[in-house]
Amino acid sequence: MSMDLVSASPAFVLGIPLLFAFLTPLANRVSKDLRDAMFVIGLLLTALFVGIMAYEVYTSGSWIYVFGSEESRPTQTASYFRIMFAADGFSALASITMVITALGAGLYSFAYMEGNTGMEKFYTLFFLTLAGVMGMVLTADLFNLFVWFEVTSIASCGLVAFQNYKVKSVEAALKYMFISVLGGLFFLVSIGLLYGEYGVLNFFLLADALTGGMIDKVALSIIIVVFAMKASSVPMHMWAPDVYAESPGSVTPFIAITSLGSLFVLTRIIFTLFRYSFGVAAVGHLLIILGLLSMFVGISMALKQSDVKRLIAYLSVSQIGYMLMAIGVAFATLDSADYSSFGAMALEGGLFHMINDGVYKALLFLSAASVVYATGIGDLNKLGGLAHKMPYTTMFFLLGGLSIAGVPPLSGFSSKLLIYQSVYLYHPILAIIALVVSIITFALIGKIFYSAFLGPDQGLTRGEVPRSMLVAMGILTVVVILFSLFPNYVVAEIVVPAVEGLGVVA
Amino acid sequence: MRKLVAFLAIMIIFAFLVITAVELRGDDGGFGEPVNTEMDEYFLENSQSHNQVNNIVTAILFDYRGLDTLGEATVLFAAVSGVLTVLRKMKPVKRGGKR
Amino acid sequence: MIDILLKDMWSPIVFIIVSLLTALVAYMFYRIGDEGYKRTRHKGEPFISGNMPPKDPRMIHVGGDNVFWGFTHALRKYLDPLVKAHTGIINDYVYWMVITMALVLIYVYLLI
Amino acid sequence: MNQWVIALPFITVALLISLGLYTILFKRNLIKMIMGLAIIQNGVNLFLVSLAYREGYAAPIWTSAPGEDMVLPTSHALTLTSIVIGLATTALMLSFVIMLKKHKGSVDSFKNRRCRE
Repeated sequence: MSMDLVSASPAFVLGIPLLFAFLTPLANRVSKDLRDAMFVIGLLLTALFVGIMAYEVYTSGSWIYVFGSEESRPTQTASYFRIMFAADGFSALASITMVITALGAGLYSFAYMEGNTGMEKFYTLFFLTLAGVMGMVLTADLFNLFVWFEVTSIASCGLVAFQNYKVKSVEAALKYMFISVLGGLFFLVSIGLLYGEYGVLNFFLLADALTGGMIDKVALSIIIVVFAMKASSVPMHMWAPDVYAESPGSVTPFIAITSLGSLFVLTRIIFTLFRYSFGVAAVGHLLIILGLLSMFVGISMALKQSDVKRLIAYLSVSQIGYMLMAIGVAFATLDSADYSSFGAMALEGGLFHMINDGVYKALLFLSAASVVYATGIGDLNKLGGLAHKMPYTTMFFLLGGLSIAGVPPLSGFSSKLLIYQSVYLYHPILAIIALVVSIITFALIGKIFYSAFLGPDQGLTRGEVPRSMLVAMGILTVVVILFSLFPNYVVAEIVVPAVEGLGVVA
Repeated sequence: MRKLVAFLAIMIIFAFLVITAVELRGDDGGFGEPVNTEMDEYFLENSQSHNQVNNIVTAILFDYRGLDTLGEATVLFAAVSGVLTVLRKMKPVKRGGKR
Repeated sequence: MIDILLKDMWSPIVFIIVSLLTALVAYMFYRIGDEGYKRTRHKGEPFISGNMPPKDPRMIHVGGDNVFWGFTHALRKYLDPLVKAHTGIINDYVYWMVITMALVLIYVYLLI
Repeated sequence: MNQWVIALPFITVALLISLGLYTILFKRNLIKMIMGLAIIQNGVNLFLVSLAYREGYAAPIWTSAPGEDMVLPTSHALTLTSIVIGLATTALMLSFVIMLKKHKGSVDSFKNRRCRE
């Protein structure tokens, strides 16, 4: 019995949020307290099953869960015709990132969203987004990936437009929805191409079947573009600042995590599907170009922003660039001896940066949301002197900000160090650009910190945000500090299994 | 200028789609002659013995790829929740300042 | 090639201990200083280009776009076209995506 | 040459997708842009369905099939799912447009550009 539970934990990671998405509107009929309790219980249960899955992966290795089959761990080809979830180190890393952020954003939502009507729909959409992202990172089936992609798009757009009295929110949601649906349709075209040519949809069967012909080239380049778009890579990043700035503050990190989830999916697809049939160097270079563009344009646009959430949104676009560059370097060196000397380090750095980025970006967005919550102002020209009345928020912001800027000894530095060094060995120019971008990031964090928190008290707020919001940010802070203090442990226990989960061993 | 570039981009995508359409399933294959049908043949052969269903598409929708159908229902549910959320009565929440 | 791997040398706990030790040394230097130093009347007040500081303390704060004004102003020839390209029109969002897709298709077709 | 004639359904799909892209890029009315998206949706659905076709084969239902010669069933299932997803996304997008029209009184994409820069 318990063995079955462990074996089926990937299904529960998807199923628990789905179940609670259906349950919260029903609980709302009974009482509001029950509904709120259900929300917390659902999040904690999801975290529990993610923990079970991750523990099993780290202690006794990865496995594949097949839906609706008699044998849950497949031995024959016929099992691969069904839909399957891959429970390996990579999905463990991805789902840990998702669930930490979801816990933070979820606890934060209670006080932040107070006073809004239709909260049961908010919780439903929250759970559906979580389920969609989990399905996206766990699945090993192309069409199933498309389905969860659409669930994520729809539910997160509903969340973005939740404050429908703000015209900007609705507008941002429409833009995000429009471009996601278009991307999803192109993704469906490439699924059709691959299915039409090879007659299978499973990642593993497809990886064996690919020949690297014209069909594969077109299908896979469309997939790269679509998922890079969802990961808010330049030049397809324009939806990201709109959505991050105009969504309700408590779910902004959650929307950001869906784009990080797309980056996870992109990594998995590239490493499982492109690897055996294609010239890996060209695809790696493509990712490096996208990464450099994202870093540079993201940071340049951030220089001109005066809205605090919009500025952080552009910073997050530039952070996506770091990860794309690291993955690109790792992939470009995959077939050569360079992989064992620095390519593996780049991949470790990229994956470590992803989990770091998910957490500290959530902290940063939530503290920015606290500023907006306490003062009602997001404009840096009007803010000032908040540190006098909001000491905790100031501290949280500083921690997240220094981490995103890569200041030692925080977690952002540990992962960026891996990226800098491996990228330097690949090409020194890349590392120099990355360093410059990092310095400007630091300057911009200084800008927000100086103009919003320092200075004489302007009397904009009466006091600190409610305690539950502080607790939510505190959880994320604890995670950031843990990652900061023990980076070697995190790399050895979480990141290295993820690299192995991608099927590459140095 | 912008219109010209956009038109060119559409043309390029169209060209690639046409090339793939012609190249799909080998040189002597093409429309109506799938090459790799192992998965579909498996479904055709076994859906009756596995599921006691005569309509094979039903067998695929509700058994072999049942998770997709669950996802499809979830999409509908999400869209309904989203529409109800967006079109609900607007009631601005005033916040910030000296509460 | 860098022979020494920085990542093997990097340990946050050692870093924190060393920073604390440095802070301790700095504090000891601080303690050596003259304790009899008296604050003069204008010590600690903001000095704004020889003008008298404004009466209202809120006016002292320099915030928002003014913080890196010089830097962004110097880069305006690079930044302004970039900002202008972010039009906020959905058609343009799709336009960039379609262009990227066309370029990537050509790139992959030519180079692989 | 024969190949091009045989591949005609696929070329139709490519045409539909390009037409939809053209509509999205060159029309300013949000409703028309969503219609363009629907054209692409239909093109993709046509693509998936036409992948299933085998000449002279029957529908994949045992009661009406003469023998074991049936078209590919998987892509029919995929198409059913994708049609429902298309419906859901279109509905949500149209509701966004309704809300924008309520707020601002415009369905012009050039006038709905409050988030920018």
